[in-house]
Formats: sequence, C-alpha cells, structure tokens
Amino acid sequence: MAELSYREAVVAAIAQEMRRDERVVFLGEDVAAAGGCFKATVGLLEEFGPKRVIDTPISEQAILGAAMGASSTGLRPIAEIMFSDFLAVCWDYIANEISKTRYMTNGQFSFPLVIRTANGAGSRFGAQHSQSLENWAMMIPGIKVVAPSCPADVKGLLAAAIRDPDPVVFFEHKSLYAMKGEVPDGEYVDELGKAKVLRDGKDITIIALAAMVPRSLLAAEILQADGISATVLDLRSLVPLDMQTIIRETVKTGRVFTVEENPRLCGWGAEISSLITEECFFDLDQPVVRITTPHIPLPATDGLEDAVIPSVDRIVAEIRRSVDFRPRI
Amino acid sequence: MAELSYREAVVAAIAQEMRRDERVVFLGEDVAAAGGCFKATVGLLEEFGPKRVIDTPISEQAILGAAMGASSTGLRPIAEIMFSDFLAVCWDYIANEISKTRYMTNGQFSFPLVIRTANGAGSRFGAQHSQSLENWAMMIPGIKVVAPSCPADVKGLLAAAIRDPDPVVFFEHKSLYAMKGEVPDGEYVDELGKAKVLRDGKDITIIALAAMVPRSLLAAEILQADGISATVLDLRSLVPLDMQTIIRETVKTGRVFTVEENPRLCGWGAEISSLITEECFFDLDQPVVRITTPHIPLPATDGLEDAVIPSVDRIVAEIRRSVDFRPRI
Amino acid sequence: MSMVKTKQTTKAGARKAAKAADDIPIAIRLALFRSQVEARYCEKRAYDLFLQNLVKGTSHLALGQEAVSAGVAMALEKDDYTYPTFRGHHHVLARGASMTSVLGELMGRECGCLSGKGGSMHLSSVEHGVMASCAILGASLPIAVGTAWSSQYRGTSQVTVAFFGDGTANIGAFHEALNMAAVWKLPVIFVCENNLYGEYTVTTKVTAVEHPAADRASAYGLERIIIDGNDADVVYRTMQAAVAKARAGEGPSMIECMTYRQSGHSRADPAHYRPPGELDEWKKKDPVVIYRKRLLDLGVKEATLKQIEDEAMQKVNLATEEAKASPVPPVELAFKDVWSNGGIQWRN
Amino acid sequence: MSMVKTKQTTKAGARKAAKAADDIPIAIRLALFRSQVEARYCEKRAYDLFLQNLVKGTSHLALGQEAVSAGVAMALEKDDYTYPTFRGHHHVLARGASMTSVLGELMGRECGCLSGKGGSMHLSSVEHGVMASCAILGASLPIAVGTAWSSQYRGTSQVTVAFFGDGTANIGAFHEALNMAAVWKLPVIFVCENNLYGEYTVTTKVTAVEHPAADRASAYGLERIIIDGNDADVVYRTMQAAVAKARAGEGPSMIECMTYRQSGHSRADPAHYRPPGELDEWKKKDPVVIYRKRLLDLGVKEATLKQIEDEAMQKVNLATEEAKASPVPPVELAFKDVWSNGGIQWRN
Ligand SMILES: Cc1ncc(C[n+]2csc(CCOP(=O)(O)OP(=O)(O)O)c2C)c(N)n1
Ligand SMILES: Cc1ncc(C[n+]2csc(CCOP(=O)(O)OP(=O)(O)O)c2C)c(N)n1
Ligand SMILES: [Mg+2]
Ligand SMILES: [Mg+2]
Repeated sequence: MAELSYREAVVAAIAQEMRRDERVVFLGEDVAAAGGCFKATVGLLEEFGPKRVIDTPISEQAILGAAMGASSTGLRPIAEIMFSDFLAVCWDYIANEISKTRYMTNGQFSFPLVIRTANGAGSRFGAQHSQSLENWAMMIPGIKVVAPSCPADVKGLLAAAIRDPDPVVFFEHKSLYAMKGEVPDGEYVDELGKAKVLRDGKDITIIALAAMVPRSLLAAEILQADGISATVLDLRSLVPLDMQTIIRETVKTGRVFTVEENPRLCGWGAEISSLITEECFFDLDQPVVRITTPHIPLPATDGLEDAVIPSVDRIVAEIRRSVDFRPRI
Repeated sequence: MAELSYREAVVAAIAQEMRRDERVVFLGEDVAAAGGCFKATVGLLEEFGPKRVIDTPISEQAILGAAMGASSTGLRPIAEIMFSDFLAVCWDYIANEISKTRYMTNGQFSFPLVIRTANGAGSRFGAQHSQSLENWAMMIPGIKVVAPSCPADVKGLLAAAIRDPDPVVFFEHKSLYAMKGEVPDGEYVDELGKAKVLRDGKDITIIALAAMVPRSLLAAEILQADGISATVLDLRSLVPLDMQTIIRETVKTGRVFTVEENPRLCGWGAEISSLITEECFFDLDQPVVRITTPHIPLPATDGLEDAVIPSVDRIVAEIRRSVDFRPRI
Repeated sequence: MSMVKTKQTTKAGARKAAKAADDIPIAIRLALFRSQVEARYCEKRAYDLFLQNLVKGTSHLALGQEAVSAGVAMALEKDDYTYPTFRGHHHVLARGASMTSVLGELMGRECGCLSGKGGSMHLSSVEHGVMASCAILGASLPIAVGTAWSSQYRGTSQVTVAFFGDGTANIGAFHEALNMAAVWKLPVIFVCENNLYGEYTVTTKVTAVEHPAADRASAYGLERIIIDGNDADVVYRTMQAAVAKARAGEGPSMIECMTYRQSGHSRADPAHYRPPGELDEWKKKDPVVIYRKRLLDLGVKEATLKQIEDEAMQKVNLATEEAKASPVPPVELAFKDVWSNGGIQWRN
Repeated sequence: MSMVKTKQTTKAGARKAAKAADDIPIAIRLALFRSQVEARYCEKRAYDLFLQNLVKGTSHLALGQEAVSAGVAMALEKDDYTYPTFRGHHHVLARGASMTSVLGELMGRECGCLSGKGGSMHLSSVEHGVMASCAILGASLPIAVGTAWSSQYRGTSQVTVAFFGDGTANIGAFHEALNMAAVWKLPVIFVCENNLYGEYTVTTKVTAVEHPAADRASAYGLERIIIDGNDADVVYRTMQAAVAKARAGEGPSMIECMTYRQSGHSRADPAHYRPPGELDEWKKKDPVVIYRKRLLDLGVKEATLKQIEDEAMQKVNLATEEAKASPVPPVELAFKDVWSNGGIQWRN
C-alpha cells in the first residue's frame, strides 16, 4: 500500500489504464501541458505524449462530442470538464446524445467513455464553480454516475469506469483533492455499483457520498459519545445503485439519514429516500431524513458557504433532533 | 366561459398580457410568421407586430441569453424553446445564469421572464423530442416550474407566470394541445403555487401533473368501480410547491401515489415522496408509491412508447396491486 | 468496430480515371442517377405512407435534395463514416442501407433499421458507416469531429462526413466543431445542405451572412466553397477533392450545397410561407430531372434510364410490402439496450 | 430599471471636440491615466491581500490590461451597460464602482459589491451599469445581446459592451451571440481582450485562426478590427467610433484588443508556461508606463501625474482599510434573495 493523495490517485488510475490499453486517450482544457487546473493530471503528457493527452480549445460541446464520436469507433476517451458546473454548457451531450444513442439505435453503438469533472463546494469559488451535480447525471437514463470519497476509491473506481463499456460521469470532489490515503499497489481496479459500509453501527444508518462521507464519519464519532451508534454507508456510485446494501443497512437500524451536498429539490437523497420508503416501509422506525444544502445557489464567502453546506455540526444536530432515541423493540 | 383548446389558451394568455403591458415581448424559433411549430402562437405577430413577436435564429443559447439580458433591463420576455428536450443546449442559462444571478449579486437584478416549452410524450417523436423534464427545472434553485393540465390552467397560470417577478419555466404538454375546455372569459390570472383537488375521494390520493392528470382522473373512475375512492390532486406547479394541500390530502387518505411521466430516477415524484414521508410518516398507511416511466430513453414507435409511459391501465394496476384495501381504523 | 485499421480500401479504377480526366465515367454517372432515383422514389413512397397513416410520428422528406446525398456517398469508401441529419432518409439510403430498413423505421416496424426504437429522425446503420443521427440540430458536428479524430489516431484513412442544414449553422455546436476540426487537421467534411429554409423561416432573415456555412469558412481557416447542390456531378467532384485532401492529412473542408426541399418541412407542413413561383423555379432545377437529361445528352439510352427507374420502383414496392408485412416490435424491446449488457438495470 | 428612457445623456463637450479634431483633450487623457493607475494599484493590492490570506476563493488579476477597461469606459455614458468577465476588477472599477466594493468582495466582506455572496468572479454593480458577471465563459455575450435588444426596443440610446477573452472566442455562445446581434442590428460592442492565453494554454494553439475574434468578424458581416489594447488612446478612439455606430442604429461591432496579462491566470498560477523573455517584452509595452510617458511628452507636468498616483494610492489604502474593517456578512444573507420577494421559499 502506498499513500497517495486523491489527486495523485487520479493520475495513477489514468496512467495505469493508458499503459495497458492504447485505445485510452485523454482530452480537456489545460489538462496536458499544465497538468490540469487542479494538478490532477500532472505527468500524463510527459509519459504518453501529445497524441494521447490533449489540450483542447475552450469548447465543452466539442470536447464531449469528440469523446462520443471517438468512443463509438474504437477509442476509450477520458474527457475532462474542468468544473462540473460547466456540464451545463455541454449538457446536450450527456442528456440527449451519449446517454440515448445506444438505446435509440437498438444497440448499434456503444460509448465507452469517461467524463471526469471537479465537483463540489468548499473552495469559496461561488455559485458557478462549486456545485454538487451528481443528481443531474443520476436523472439521465443511460449514464453511470460515480463519486469517490477517498484516494483508494478514486483509483479503483476510475480504472473501473475507464474499462466500463458504458459512459460514466466521474465526479471528483474539489475539497478532497488534497486528502491522503492508502491505495493498493500494482494494477488496481474496483467494481462500479458497490456501496461500502465504512463504519458499522446499530442505531442509525447514515448514507453519504463524496465529501459528505468524511463529514458523516466525524459526525458518527460525535454521536457515539452520546450513545448513538451509527453505520456510515458510502454509496460511491449512484448508477448502478447498490440497493441490496442500502436495504440491508436500512433494515438493520430502521433509522436512515441521507447527507447530500446538492440543493434540496430532486437530489439523489430524494431518490434514495423514496426507494427506501417504498421497499422498507415497515422496517422503518422513523421517516428517512434528508440532510441537504438548502435549495439555494451557493454563496461565495467562507462564512456563508460553510453555513449552507451540511457540516459535521449540522449533521450531528439534525440527527440528534430527529432520532427518537429508544432501543428498538 | 368560452371553450378553448389548450393551444388556443396559450395564445389567449400571451395576447392578454401583451395587450396590458408593452414590456411583454415574445421570441423563439418560427413563433411569429408561422405561429409556432405547434400552432400555439398563431395570430400574435399579426396583432402585435414584428417588434414584439420575433422569429429568432436557431440559437437556443442566444434566445435565453437575450431574454435574460432584456428582462434585467425593463422588458418581460417570453422565450419559446420549441421542445423541452432542447433545454439541454441552453441549459447553462437556466441552471447557472438566470437562476443564480439574482442571488449572486445580492439581489441587484431581477429576471422577470417566462420560458415556454413543449414537453412530454405521446407523439411518437422519439427520445430527443418527447421527454418530460419538469424535474430538470425543479432541481435548479431560482427557477419556478409550472405545468398545466387543462386549457383554463394554461391561460391563468401562463398569465400569472408572465406577471411574476421571477423566472418561470412553463411546460406545455404536447399531447394536450388539442384538448378543449372551458376558460374564464375576460382578463384571467391564476396564482402560481396552488395545487388543485380535481376529484375528492377518501381511500387514496393520486398526485399528478400535466398529461398524467387526465389519465389519473380516468384511472380514478375505474378504481371507483372497484370500490376504491380516489382523490386526484393536480400539482400544477412544482416550484412554488403547495405542500399544505399535499399534506392535507395525504393525511386524509394515508395512501399516496404519484404519477409522473419522467424517467424513474430523481423525478419530481421522488421529491414529493420523500417530503411526504418526512412530514407525514405516522399518517401513512402504506409507503408512497411512485408510478413512473422506467429509467430509459423513450422509444419512438407507438406500441413501445405506450408501453413505457404510465397509462390509465398501468396506473389502475399499480394502485390495485399496492393498496392493501381495508377501511382505515 | 476494430481498433486496427491501417490499409485504405479502394473502389474500382474507374473512379481514379475519372478524377484524372476531370470527367466522370458513365458507370459512376449511372450509379449517381440510380442513387437519386431511389431516394426520390423512396421519399415519395414515404409521403404516400403518411397519407395512409402508416408512418408513425413525424417525418422530414428530402425531396429535391437527392443530388447531395448521391454525390457525397459516391465519393466515399465503404468504411468511411457519415452523420446524417434528422432529414436523413436520403443520406442513409445513399450509403447502401436498404429501403426496407428506412421505410420500416418510419412505420415503426421490426424490420426498421432501429426496429422502431429510434424513429425517422435517428436513422443509423453502423454496418453502412451511417453513424448516430441526432435530432438536436448541430449536435452531430462535434461527434463527427470525434470519429475523424479516432481515424486519425488509429492511423486509418477513413473520412467522416457530417451533414447539416443552413439553419443549423447558427447554433453554437457548429462553431466549436469547426474550430476543433481545423486545429486538429482532422479528416472530416462538413456538408451543408442549404435549402433556404429552417422550418418555416427563411434562413437569410435570421443569419448575418448570405451563406450561413461558406461565409464562415474563413473563421476556421477554411476555403469558401459554394456549389450547385442540385447537380450530382458537381457534388461528387467537389467531394472527391475534399476527400483527397482529408485522406492526405490536410484537414477538414466545408461545402455549402445550394438546393431546395420541394416538400414541406415535415408531414404537417403545407409550406404556405414560400413566395409564389419559388417552388416552380426550383422544380426546373430538379436534380433528378436535370441529371436524367444530362445522361440522355451524353448518349445514354432512354431504355437504360427507364430500366434503372423500373428497378428503383420495384425496390420501393418490395420494401413497402416487406415493411408492411413486418411485425411491430415486441414490447420487450423497450426494456433493452440502455447498457452494453443489453439491459436497463440501474440497481441490484 | 425603468422602462421609459428616451433621452440620451451626454458628457462634457470636451469629448465631442476630441472626436472632431481626432485628438484627445488633456482632461480626458488625465482621466484615462487615472483609471489605469487606479486599476493597477487596486490589482496589486488585491495580490498583496492574497499573500496575506485575506482574499477568499480564487481571483483573477488583469495586471497589464488596464488600458482596455479605461478606454472602453471613457467612451461610454453613465447609463450604458457593460458585462465584465470573471477577470473583471478593472472593468468594474473603470465604470466608477468603488475600490472598497471591489476589494471588499474579494475579501468576502459586507461592504463588497455583492456582500460576499458572489465572489471575485461575479462583480456587478447595477448603479454603475455593470451587469451580470458570468464565470461560465462566453455566457455573458448572449445576455449582452439581450440588454442591447432591450435598449433598442425601449428606444433609448444606451449601448451595451460585453468583454470576453481570446480563449472564450471558441465557445458556442460566442457564435450565437454575434449572429443574433448582427441580424438584429443591435447597439452592442463585443470587446475581446486578447492576452494570448486561456489559462495555461496559448490560444493560437487551440484556435484555427490567428485572431480568435477579429478573424471571425466577417462571419457575422462585421469589420475586422484589431487594435493595440495597451494604448488607452487607441482603445478610446476605436470605442468612440463603435459607440457612435451603435447609437446611430448601425449595429454591433467587435474589437480585438491585443494585450497581455502580466500576472498568472489566477492566484495559484506562477505562469511557468510563458516562453522566456515574453513577459519582459510586454512589460516594455506596459500600458501605464507608456501612457505616463506619453503624457509627459505631451507636456503634462510630472507633479500632476504624481498627484494622480498619490491619490490613487490613498484611495486604495483607504479602500483596504474600509474592507478590512467591514464585517463579514451575517449568516442570514445566505438565506435571502433567491426570489424577488427577498426570500428562498419554494413551498408553503
Ligand atoms: C437545437 C434544436 N433547435 C431546434 C430544433 C427544431 N428544428 C428542427 S428542424 C429545424 C430547422 C432546421 O433547419 P435546417 O438546418 O436548415 O435544416 P432543414 O430542415 O432545412 O433540412 C428546427 C428549428 C431542433 N431539432 N434542434
Ligand atoms: C465554459 C467554461 N469553460 C472553462 C472555464 C474555465 N476557465 C476559466 S478562465 C479560462 C481561460 C479563459 O481564457 P480567456 O477567454 O482568454 O480569458 P483570460 O483568462 O485570458 O482573461 C478557462 C478555461 C470556464 N470558466 N467556463
Ligand atoms: Mg434548411
Ligand atoms: Mg486570454
């Protein structure tokens, strides 16, 4: 096991896959010579050369269009959209083209490509550079959606996404790029669609994603001191969704909380909440509670940003408030 | 009361508002000389002239950008995006610009504009011309979302949307354009954010929107014959959301079904389901059940399209299957 | 499609000779005629099938634009790629897809090239190099850039063609695609079918320049090319040069073909917005009519042409019967092929 | 803003005279100098405040580009509109917004022009005609088309200016905006600050033409205009002509200003990608330095210039103090102003 940062794990995964498969190519704005605006792709140009690691014009539609066309004719492109907020300027490619063409053509084409993008708040970049948009992608049939919370998952899941025969949007969380963690040595590939129990508790189940995972783990520690024993489930992938694990962990505690960074309405938490309710209603001791950012654009300055994104304190407080904490009968 | 078609109600609302307010202008592709590709804007050019009713280039970003810039400087534009599917090519304007700029500038600007768009399936137009995308808009903080199910609501709610000081996306359902109904005479303006009980039943509550409303009403008639008495609630607007009425109608029956046309994941039904569960958990006799299109792009041909969009039969069958029908105690 | 594709396949020597002599051998000309006649008959049949209510959904005919599809396809090799538009029946037929697969798709039958799942705006046929057909205007231009990039990367000599309409030249994706193609010197040819209208609107009324494509070529360092799109020979010759340039690694071209759609925009459109006489003027320049006359002038026998026409009519009749006889797709098809494993599952 | 706006307000006669004589009166020149010096000092101070960790988030300096903002603003009336870019401190200051409101926003204080809610990339000030600042590249170009359309519709003589960078000229929204503005003959001026780079990438390497804006003007029927963007007089004169054209109802212009950003792309960027010597070459063409020299050559006294500089320094010092003294915004501000009623409610 080597210790890598989350950003180093991005490079490690891409490099691993480019070494084994010459069909893997990588394009995006400032990704090559500069190594990416988050320095998450440093060294790739040097190792793989300008034919495979390509700086593009500022043309997000062309970037995704090019990836789509290339992926249907024998390549396995990785396209970077610098900030997930910019998915809005090329949304047609995700929502209408890449996702639907296989189905519309009755399976004539496949689009094995990965769209990597820096997601999430915490950098005080304001409303157009800080959004958490996993739910945008989850909402579109035909797109797989992955959002890792630690360096090992970045490496394993990104490698899996690159090998996947279908299009994957891979959300890297900006505020985690500096996070360090153990990453398995050698060729390492994980599996899409498996959630992970990171902490096993018996009273409540916290379901989280990306940057909300470390916060939920910290919240769980604090709650433990109050005698509330929390399971923390890291979804890791929204599509495919690991419902088996979600159901198992729901039934175990009967009290579920989702912690999501996106604004309130139609977030992934709403989907998970409604799925759990529909499938585990009689196992629930209380309604599934969603802890989310309010339904607002994000403010820029630190004090305001911190006030709206679910914090460890808010997770703890909302859980405390709503857990009618008596032993289960 | 005059009988108007749904499409005539569109013209009636726009004309009513253009007559009373010279700030109201209308732009879109083929909306003026041709009267719109769904003939929903016939006669406006003739009455209001080419300065106020404008055919644009095929440039959806410029259409919404122009509406935004004009709305912040004294006009009240109505912009047509011909099919809601095309929102994907101008999504940045909805998701990042129009919705967020007021907040980001600490309230310096307002954007009183309406984006009208033809939404929904039933015309065998295939996956890129048939989507129901109310959830896309609901997900974005700063956007109001309206979707009428009958001519009277088209007129009243469109007029209200045009007078609203904030941006509204107004989803007109393609398959309802030919529907006829009574519309109040004279100047008629409704209120955004009020749901309507269209049928009062005591056993179950069906919550629907747009084209799913008439289908739910038909389903309710069939269920009545089985002795299941159904309330049908037409949401009419997703933002603002009439939670008071939703809660009242939930508590009344304890059994709620949402019927939505969009694909399964992160639809408006998920949001409503999770809200109801969170706020009325102990009033529910069974989990909220979502009846949706499966999570797939839409097939084009009639037999396949009909097989995937919630039909009257499917609504009836899913309700029958899940209602554990005993009198409430 | 396979990754390794190194050799360039070639067609009969006849075509090479044609280019050298700057004239077109009669065999090619007869093939161009056949392609146009087949497209014409098939479009007319599609229209009849509308009237009989056998076509589902909408449909957009390219009546009058058949010289473009014929000339373009004739200049391509089998393994080249084309991206049709939503008005693409002729684009698809010209590459060799069967009429049954086209009419069947319009009618929503199992024999349709998409088995009814896609509909008329999305005709594709991977075995004929006919790629994703987007119904979002302009969307296919960047995708075509991607296949051209793929060919360049894989070292093949494949060329990609993307069709688009005059109205589509005002959409953002056009700009991004043209720039990227030029910067990367990709083997892609952007073919504009300028039929004067975008739906019911005269394109010059909503466009800052007279020629929506060609007048913008210089913005991407490309040559300004405007041709008679109703003359299949002109289209073919122009395309040959563009294809040669692309295969030589000298980058993209954009060709604006002046043509006219003789039908309405879509099935519902009676095209009342046309100025009086315009249609008649263009009918005088009907590509099939002028091409037929040229062949006669060149000494081709009436009987030869008649035979081609008869064969085309037989083909369209047969295709009509096959499509009518084909069952509607089984409902299960709706629940297939979101993913490469053939399924639609998003959960375990 | 009010709907009725019929009369054109005018600035001092001096400027009119300047135009007639094709020379610029000294009062205007001193104002141009002041504008550049103030932007320069403010940007430098912003950089110092980074280093002290007092600036939140990112920030993008326009050091070296001050002649553009000065020359553009000087050609405008108070009620004209400008759309800054994410690199827009100088755009905002030049229109008359206070340094306190700019530095305060960078520092996330209540006195910031957005009270910290927007951050450095979204500086706006409606009272100074400084409109929505988008951090999505190119997004403001169509929005600027909208305000120009609004002025045309309302019959005012207001002109709208939209700034954009060289790298931004490759995005789709650019194309759509230029075309619509030209077709509608709108009073809008698109000002490209060509500083050679988009982030860390040389723009010509990813652009099909040498001049990303000007070489595309003809694609919209516009004149090709490339000017020395480091010479405030040149910017001012060119803008005057474009403004006059716009006010006369003769439609849009696009002006490509050649300039250079002397700092890195953003706070984190040491700009190692620059070829050796490039920065030094451009420093020789530093707009503030050349303008100062010109004024001396024209006979302006050193003391006059010194006084302007001293005043600017006092201003920036005062603004720094004011911003530092300003409280952080109350948390409640985060829960306000999604809607025009001041609230964030989406339900009853
Ligand atoms: C992005 C987008 N905007 C609008 C439409 C609706 N639409 C379909 S065809 C058409 C006109 C296209 O004109 P042109 O490009 O000239 O092609 P033609 O119909 O003449 O073949 C329009 C506006 C669309 N499909 N996609
Ligand atoms: C749509 C979009 N794509 C990418 C970015 C990220 N980005 C911010 S600034 C920049 C470079 C812009 O270059 P240019 O237009 O030349 O402006 P400059 O930075 O030189 O002022 C990039 C790529 C963005 N903000 N928006
Ligand atoms: Mg056309
Ligand atoms: Mg630049």
